[in-house]
Amino acid sequence: SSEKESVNSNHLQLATDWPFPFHGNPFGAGGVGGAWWFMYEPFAYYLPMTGEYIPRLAENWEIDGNDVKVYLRKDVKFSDGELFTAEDVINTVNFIQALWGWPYDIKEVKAIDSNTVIFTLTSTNFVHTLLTDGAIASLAPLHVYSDFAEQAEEVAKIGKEIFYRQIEGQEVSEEMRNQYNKKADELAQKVRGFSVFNTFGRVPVVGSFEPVNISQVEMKLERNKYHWLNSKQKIDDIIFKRWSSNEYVWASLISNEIDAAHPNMPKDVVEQLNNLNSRLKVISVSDLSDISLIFNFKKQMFNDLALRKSIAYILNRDTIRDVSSWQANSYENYYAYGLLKSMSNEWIDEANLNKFTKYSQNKTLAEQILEEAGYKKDNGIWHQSNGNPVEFTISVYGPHNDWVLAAREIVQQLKSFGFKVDMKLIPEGMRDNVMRTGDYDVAIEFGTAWWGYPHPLTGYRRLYEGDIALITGFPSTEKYLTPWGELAPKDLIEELNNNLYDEIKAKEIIEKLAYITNEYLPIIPIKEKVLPIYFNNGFRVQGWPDEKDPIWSLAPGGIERVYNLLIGEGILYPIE
Amino acid sequence: MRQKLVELVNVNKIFSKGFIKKNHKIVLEDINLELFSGDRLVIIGESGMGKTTLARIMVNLEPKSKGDIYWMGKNINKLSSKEKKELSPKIQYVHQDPYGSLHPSKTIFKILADPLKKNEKIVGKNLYNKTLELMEKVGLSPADYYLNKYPHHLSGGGRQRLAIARSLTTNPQVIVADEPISMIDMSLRTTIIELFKELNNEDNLAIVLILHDIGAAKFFTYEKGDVIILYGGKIVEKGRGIKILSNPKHPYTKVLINSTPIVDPELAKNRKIEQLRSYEVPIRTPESKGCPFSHACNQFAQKCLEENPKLKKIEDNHEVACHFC
Amino acid sequence: MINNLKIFYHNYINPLIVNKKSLFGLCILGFYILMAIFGPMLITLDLNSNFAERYQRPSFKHPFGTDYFGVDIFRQIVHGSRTVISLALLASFFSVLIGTIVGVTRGYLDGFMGKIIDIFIMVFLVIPSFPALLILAAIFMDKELNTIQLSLLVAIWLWAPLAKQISAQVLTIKSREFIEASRLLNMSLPYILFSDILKLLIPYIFMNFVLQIKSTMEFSVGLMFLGLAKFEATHWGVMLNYALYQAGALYTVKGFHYLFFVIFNIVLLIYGGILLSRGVEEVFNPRLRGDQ
Amino acid sequence: MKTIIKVEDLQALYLVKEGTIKAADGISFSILENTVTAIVGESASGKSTIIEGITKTLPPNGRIISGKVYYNDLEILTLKDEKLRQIRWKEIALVPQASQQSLNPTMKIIDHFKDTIEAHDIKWDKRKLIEKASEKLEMVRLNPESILFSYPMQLSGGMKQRVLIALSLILEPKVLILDEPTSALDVLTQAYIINLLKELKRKLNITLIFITHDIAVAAELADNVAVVYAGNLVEYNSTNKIFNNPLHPYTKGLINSIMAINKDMSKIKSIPGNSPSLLNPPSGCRFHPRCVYSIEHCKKEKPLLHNLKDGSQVACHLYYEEERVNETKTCRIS
Amino acid sequence: MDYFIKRIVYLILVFMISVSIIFVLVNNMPGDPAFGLAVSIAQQRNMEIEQALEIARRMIGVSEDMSFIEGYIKFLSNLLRGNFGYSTFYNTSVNEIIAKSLPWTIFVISLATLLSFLIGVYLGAFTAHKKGTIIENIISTLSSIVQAIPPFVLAVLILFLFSVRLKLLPMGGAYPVGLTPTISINFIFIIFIHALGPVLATAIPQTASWILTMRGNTTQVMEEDFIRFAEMRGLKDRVIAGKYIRNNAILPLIAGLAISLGYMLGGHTLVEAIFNYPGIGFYFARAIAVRDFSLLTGLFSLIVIGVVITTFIAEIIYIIIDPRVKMK
Ligand SMILES: Nc1ncnc2c1ncn2[C@@H]1O[C@H](COP(=O)(O)OP(=O)(O)OP(=O)(O)O)[C@@H](O)[C@H]1O
Ligand SMILES: Nc1ncnc2c1ncn2[C@@H]1O[C@H](COP(=O)(O)OP(=O)(O)OP(=O)(O)O)[C@@H](O)[C@H]1O
Ligand SMILES: [Mg+2]
Ligand SMILES: [Mg+2]
Ligand code: NI
Repeated sequence: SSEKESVNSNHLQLATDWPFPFHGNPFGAGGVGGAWWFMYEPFAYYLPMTGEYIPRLAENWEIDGNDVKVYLRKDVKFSDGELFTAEDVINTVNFIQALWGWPYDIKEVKAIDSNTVIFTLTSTNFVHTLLTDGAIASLAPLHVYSDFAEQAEEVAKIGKEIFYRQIEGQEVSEEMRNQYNKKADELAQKVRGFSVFNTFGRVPVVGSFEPVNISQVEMKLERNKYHWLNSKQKIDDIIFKRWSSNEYVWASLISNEIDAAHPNMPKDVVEQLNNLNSRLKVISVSDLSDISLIFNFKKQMFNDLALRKSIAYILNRDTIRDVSSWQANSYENYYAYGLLKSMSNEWIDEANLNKFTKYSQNKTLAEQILEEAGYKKDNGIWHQSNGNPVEFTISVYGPHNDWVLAAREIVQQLKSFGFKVDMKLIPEGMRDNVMRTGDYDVAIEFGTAWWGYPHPLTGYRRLYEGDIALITGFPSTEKYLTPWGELAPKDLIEELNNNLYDEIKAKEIIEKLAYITNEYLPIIPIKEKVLPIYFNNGFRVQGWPDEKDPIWSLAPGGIERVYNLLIGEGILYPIE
Repeated sequence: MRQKLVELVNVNKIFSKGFIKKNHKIVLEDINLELFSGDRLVIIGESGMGKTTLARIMVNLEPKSKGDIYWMGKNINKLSSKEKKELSPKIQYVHQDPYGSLHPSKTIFKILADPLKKNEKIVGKNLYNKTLELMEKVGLSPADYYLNKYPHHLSGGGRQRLAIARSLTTNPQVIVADEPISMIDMSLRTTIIELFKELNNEDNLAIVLILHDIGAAKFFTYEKGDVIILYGGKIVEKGRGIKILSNPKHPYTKVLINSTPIVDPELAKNRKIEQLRSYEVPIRTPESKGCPFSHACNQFAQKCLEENPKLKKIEDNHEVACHFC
Repeated sequence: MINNLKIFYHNYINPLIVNKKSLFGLCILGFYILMAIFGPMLITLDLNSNFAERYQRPSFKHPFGTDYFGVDIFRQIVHGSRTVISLALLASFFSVLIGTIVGVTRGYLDGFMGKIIDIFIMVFLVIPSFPALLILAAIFMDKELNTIQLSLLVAIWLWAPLAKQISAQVLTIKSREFIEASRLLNMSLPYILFSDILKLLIPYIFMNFVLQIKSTMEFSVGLMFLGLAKFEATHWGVMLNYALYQAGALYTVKGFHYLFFVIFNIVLLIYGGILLSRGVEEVFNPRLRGDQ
Repeated sequence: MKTIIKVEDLQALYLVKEGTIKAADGISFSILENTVTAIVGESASGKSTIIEGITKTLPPNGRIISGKVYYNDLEILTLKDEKLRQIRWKEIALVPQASQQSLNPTMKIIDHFKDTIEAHDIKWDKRKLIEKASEKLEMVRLNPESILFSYPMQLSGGMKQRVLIALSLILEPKVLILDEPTSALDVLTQAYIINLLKELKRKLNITLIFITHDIAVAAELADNVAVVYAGNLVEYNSTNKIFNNPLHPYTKGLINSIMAINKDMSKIKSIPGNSPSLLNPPSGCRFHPRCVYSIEHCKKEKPLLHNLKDGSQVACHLYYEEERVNETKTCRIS
Repeated sequence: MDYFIKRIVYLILVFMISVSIIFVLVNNMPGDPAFGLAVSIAQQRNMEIEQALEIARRMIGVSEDMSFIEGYIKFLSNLLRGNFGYSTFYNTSVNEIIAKSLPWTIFVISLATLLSFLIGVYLGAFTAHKKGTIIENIISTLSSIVQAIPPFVLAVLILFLFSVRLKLLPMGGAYPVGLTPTISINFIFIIFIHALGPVLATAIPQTASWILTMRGNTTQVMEEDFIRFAEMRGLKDRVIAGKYIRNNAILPLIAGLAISLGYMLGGHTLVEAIFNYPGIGFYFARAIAVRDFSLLTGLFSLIVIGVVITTFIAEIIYIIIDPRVKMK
């Protein structure tokens, strides 16, 4: 019976995970997970593939130094019919600054008129986030949160002041701190206890769908009749099932319980799914990230480039890809230069690339490298020059099944080469802890990830300054020999940051960074991760775009944005 | 020489539940008795009269509430632990239930040999011989056939013999047996009593038997020995066995003997068994007054309800606690 | 000595062989124990994946077929049996050991100390064992526990029911008359505890040991499953995890045998344990076999 | 008087791991209406087996191999289950030996009465039931008010025994069989029950069969005594004859070993030896290993129960010989 | 009465100690409660995890300055006032979470227990009466095998078979989101249908163990003297099998029934995760994963209370229904 019911009403069924209970207050209990993008809107969406910004709440914007002037769309209304104005934006910024202590990158926000806001930022680095973050524009409508608005403004102000003083190395008085803590706590207490559902009987949101019913396992959103795209939109409701496990999602896809999802799925399962449900289609788009082997440079052994190089030659990255996620972009017979394969052409010329070392499986070469570096094979096990065996563990975050499969394969390949390698699972919830305390030898991680600002800078930052650098401790301030002389990656990043908009200069720097990365291997990229997107075409809805459609490149870091776009533009529509 | 082995002076046993006097239950009241080497003593009473309690107090398995107990002239409350170790094996106890008092998964040899090893410090071949000897003594034959058997291979009588043999492993001077024949077959009861008689005659062991079978008591004390009749935790009659059992004085003893079946069908058919006014076992508390038997006695008087009669001598070797004797 | 062995055989071993259930259970367990001891020596294992040959049907070359990685399932089962069985046996052993010691002590101690031990036992009864085990495992996760430590960790959450039962048993045995007789015969406390009391408990303890194997199996599989025990690719729990979750064997027709043979072996091993314990129960529980 | 129960060549055995226990081996006797018959014998001699065989209530591993049992003219052993069920308790009531555990611990006494009458399709309303049950309980001198609504747990052993007797009287059966009704009881209670049974017999016109291993109890109560030894009926006679002139050597020994108070203590003497195992009973006469009169013939041939001229029945070769060679009789038995 | 007071004091003591042990254990768990939230923030906002972590910490207001002892005292005093704590991850009181989810869990496990108990008792008695027949053999072998299957495997099998392949059962959840809970036959039916998967997964192994215990008890009771006596009185087989055998054989199981309810509270985690069922087991798994310590201790305490209370109830029930115990 459920089949019929679902088919008759115009709805889309999806899966996501959310912390329940949610009181309609994004600053209070729970949350809505992936439904977020249907409820709240950023100023714009950004399509990495075309580099194009798709205006959402903002019709337009002007950047003037650190000032960003945003012209709001005029016909935007909350789902209760209230008009969306500059005041709502200001209130939202105050709220998130007061309650989350972020983003202090916004120094000031002012309304010029009801449809124009002007942001003063601390640096232009933040522009992209300002425009695309789902929280900054529409989270806290003034008419909903008016009771707390003043207090929030005050707290945000003090918070910012303290922050800037600290940055500038000024002293912050104890009194100020206490005052801040007291006021911030007071506000937090009040806001946390505030249930929008209870007070308003609904949750007025600016997005195209309003949540009407959220239980622990299912979440129902109804179309926002006041949304500016309402007339084009043909889908009435969205139902989210809880993504409790990948298997559950597989099962739901087969049984048409959900219309689209992006779980990792072994090849044979996919084949079988197609047998069981012929409507099921799969496309894969780049996840704008790669899976890599990262090293703990605090451990002496991995500071030896010869070892890292040999590992790069030992591994057959094709096999690893096949086993772990067959749709992924293979890196076998390819470089390890910190750029995503799918984006490579944009940043490095083919000719220059050919000068780089290509890593394809070559065990003889690996042996040769090791022997030259003083390693010896004894009883089938390689030993370092100090006599110790080459022995380490590969840690992998347990819940990600593709990572685990990759790790198993890597361990096996290294083992059969003659390294003593073991695998260690990091259980759910422990990844941060383990990685940050450096309690690992080698690990599987996202190497370069470009979801934020799709530019190689993001990736290199991660490697040499950001998350990965923090975990691995790769000496990025040291100088490395390159055809261009001795260079330190850290310096190059600085330079790149400064020449971001100078395309030619930037490419030059990127080439240098790529060279260092490829030659000195702070990480070994295994494969470019893809999002395998499965959808039931023609069961409840139809109109899914082609795999090549650039709209899919919006998927990494929030696939619901794609669905939102598709629904809003009427591309996705119910079957007759 | 007659050695005084066990003496009980004014022993009382009260089971107390909480502090309320009413809930205290007097199970034994002013028990006095002496036991010399070579004595035979039978304690008779019905269920719930305190026989087991008395026997257990005698062998110090249970503490008394009041009074004194002497073993070989020594107050058992003042024994040093060494003395206790020496004396207590001399006074052995045989349980009523030969099924429960033997370890079910030990061989007969082990049951006898372990305490022998411990108490007599015998080992090796001697141990084996001594075990056989004990078994022969209690009439468990062929002894070597049974050595590796388990208690459940024996009949009830056999088990009781084994329990007796086990109590002999410490070379005791006194054996207190709590209803040793009640769980065994009629036709075997005689043999067990005969065994006790033998032990008493041959080894000069003092034997205390607790019985409710009056015929068996009479048979046991036929040659010599005393009988104690317990009612409601009190000794109501005491003296030379054959005398009391043939010519009882206390109304309770009379009823008891009168109720015992006799093997003469002619007599039995016509005799009228005297019925008591009540068959309840009296519960005595510190507040109870009068003779414990008064509620059932057919010849009670006002005095019986008020005053608890003391044990008084009516002739040599015969004491009775009744206002009317 | 020989005599003792004979008696032991007669009392404990022979009845087990005579009873059909326990014999069958014994055979199963014996088979797996032999497999754990000698299997890895006799049968080699190449874990290198061969993706092209994945999910091969059972054949002469691969008795259980191949798995998602194209590795022989049978050989993995053989190699994994060592960890699985040693952990299960050790953990059962420890839990029975702790349970017996605490239970006997409790049974023999009256009064205040007894009450305290009671509470102690009860506490371990009311704390739900599996989640507690998860937490303990998480606490010790990075400590690289060896099999003995791991089995202790499992045993901690399993001994309490046994201790409770044993203490109740000791309490009744203690009041049995032959214990009193032993005391009257001047026998020492150790004699009473170990010869008199424990002797009667042995079948019971043995029965529990076998019964525990089931729980410890489940626990150890669960631990690996959740990545909380040292990762071993051939551990049956890990294989099950791979089959069920990583490789989705349930969802493909091709991979069904992968899942099936892993589950089959787990179930058969536990089933063997259950059968043996049933048999032991029938053989040694006088109530079930009548008083012969 | 008329024969109410007639047993012919009853053979029953138990299946055990080690083999078969021949617990009733060719038992034949008949019981007259309104008499009291005692079955005596030592423990494990097969007394219970005989009466359970007669009533077809052997435990699951018990088997009746052969024999016929007539109740009046009805052959019991070949009756259909349902028919048999209807006879049970209504015509023949058997109060079992282990009476301490014979009541359902989770049911009140009154419910036992209720179940019993309902089983025999008697429709009494509650008042009538209580009235009837009280009547029977008073007969055994129990206080109905407190007993009827208590659980078996709350009763002492003697009380339970009496409850069972009361229960057995509720349908006023023709034949009442009691398995060791007094052996677990005190002297006074035992005397009381004996008295009670005597009265019952007088008042109720009932045929009573009871088992005891205390031959003295038989003397008190029975008209006839059947002596059982190792699965065989060795002597069946009137009580007077049994006690005054026991025929079978075992009966003699039994009477001599009784420690009754009215006996000459110096004459009390136990029977030597042990009772045989019924798994492999001795050949020929089962008593021969313990018998002082045993002759070679006893080892070989099993003596059958034989009617003597005076109506006594005995199974002993000595009396066979008597029939055959009349003169030897007096000198052999003294 | 005395007995009850003693028992209650005893159980309270047990509860306090257990809860304390749990508190210590949980608070020694490695991990950062803010991490789980940080991951989702990082994903939503395209930001580095480091930054997300800071936001997450602020959002859930983790204050690290409370000492262990202070925390413990606060926890205990809260607990005694019926306050199970404040979930850092869900940003709400644990009581609210419990109120929302416990009913579902109780619903499923009671249903499963009831179902398995009834079937188990029936089949157990049945097999005992049919001793030695093929049916008995099949049932008991099957029960043994079912017991040997790890419960999570069973759960996945049921989900795949009944929901995915046969489409007989809905795909998890408690009821479809479109429905507003009403008290109508239809809705109750839907609730039952949705609960069926988890109920089956829980009930099947349970049934097997009830069958086996019931069979053992029945066999034992059948050998009791009072059964033979009932036969001797000519009672009908039906009456004997019911009032005499069954009633006495069930008695020891009743205590186990309440206790097993208590224990299942703790063991339901995996099943709920697999069936996507909104019970507390779901939160339990989540709480461990995201290191929500206070939620974890809160749920643990709840389970311990559940076990303690059911133990107590079991004792009382036992006293009420078994006259033998009442007398003592
Ligand atoms: N531990 C105890 N607590 C309370 N009362 C007890 C205890 N032990 C025995 N009694 C009571 O003491 C009285 C005497 O008991 P005892 O066992 O000595 O009697 P007995 O004459 O040996 O009886 P039986 O013939 O039944 O063995 C009984 O009323 C009994 O209920
Ligand atoms: N259910 C049974 N299974 C096996 N053997 C049995 C069973 N019941 C009785 N026996 C054996 O059958 C023989 C006769 O037993 P029965 O109970 O008839 O003797 P009894 O004369 O009534 O003994 P008691 O005086 O002890 O009641 C004994 O050897 C006994 O061990
Ligand atoms: Mg006694
Ligand atoms: Mg009998
Ligand atoms: Ni439906």
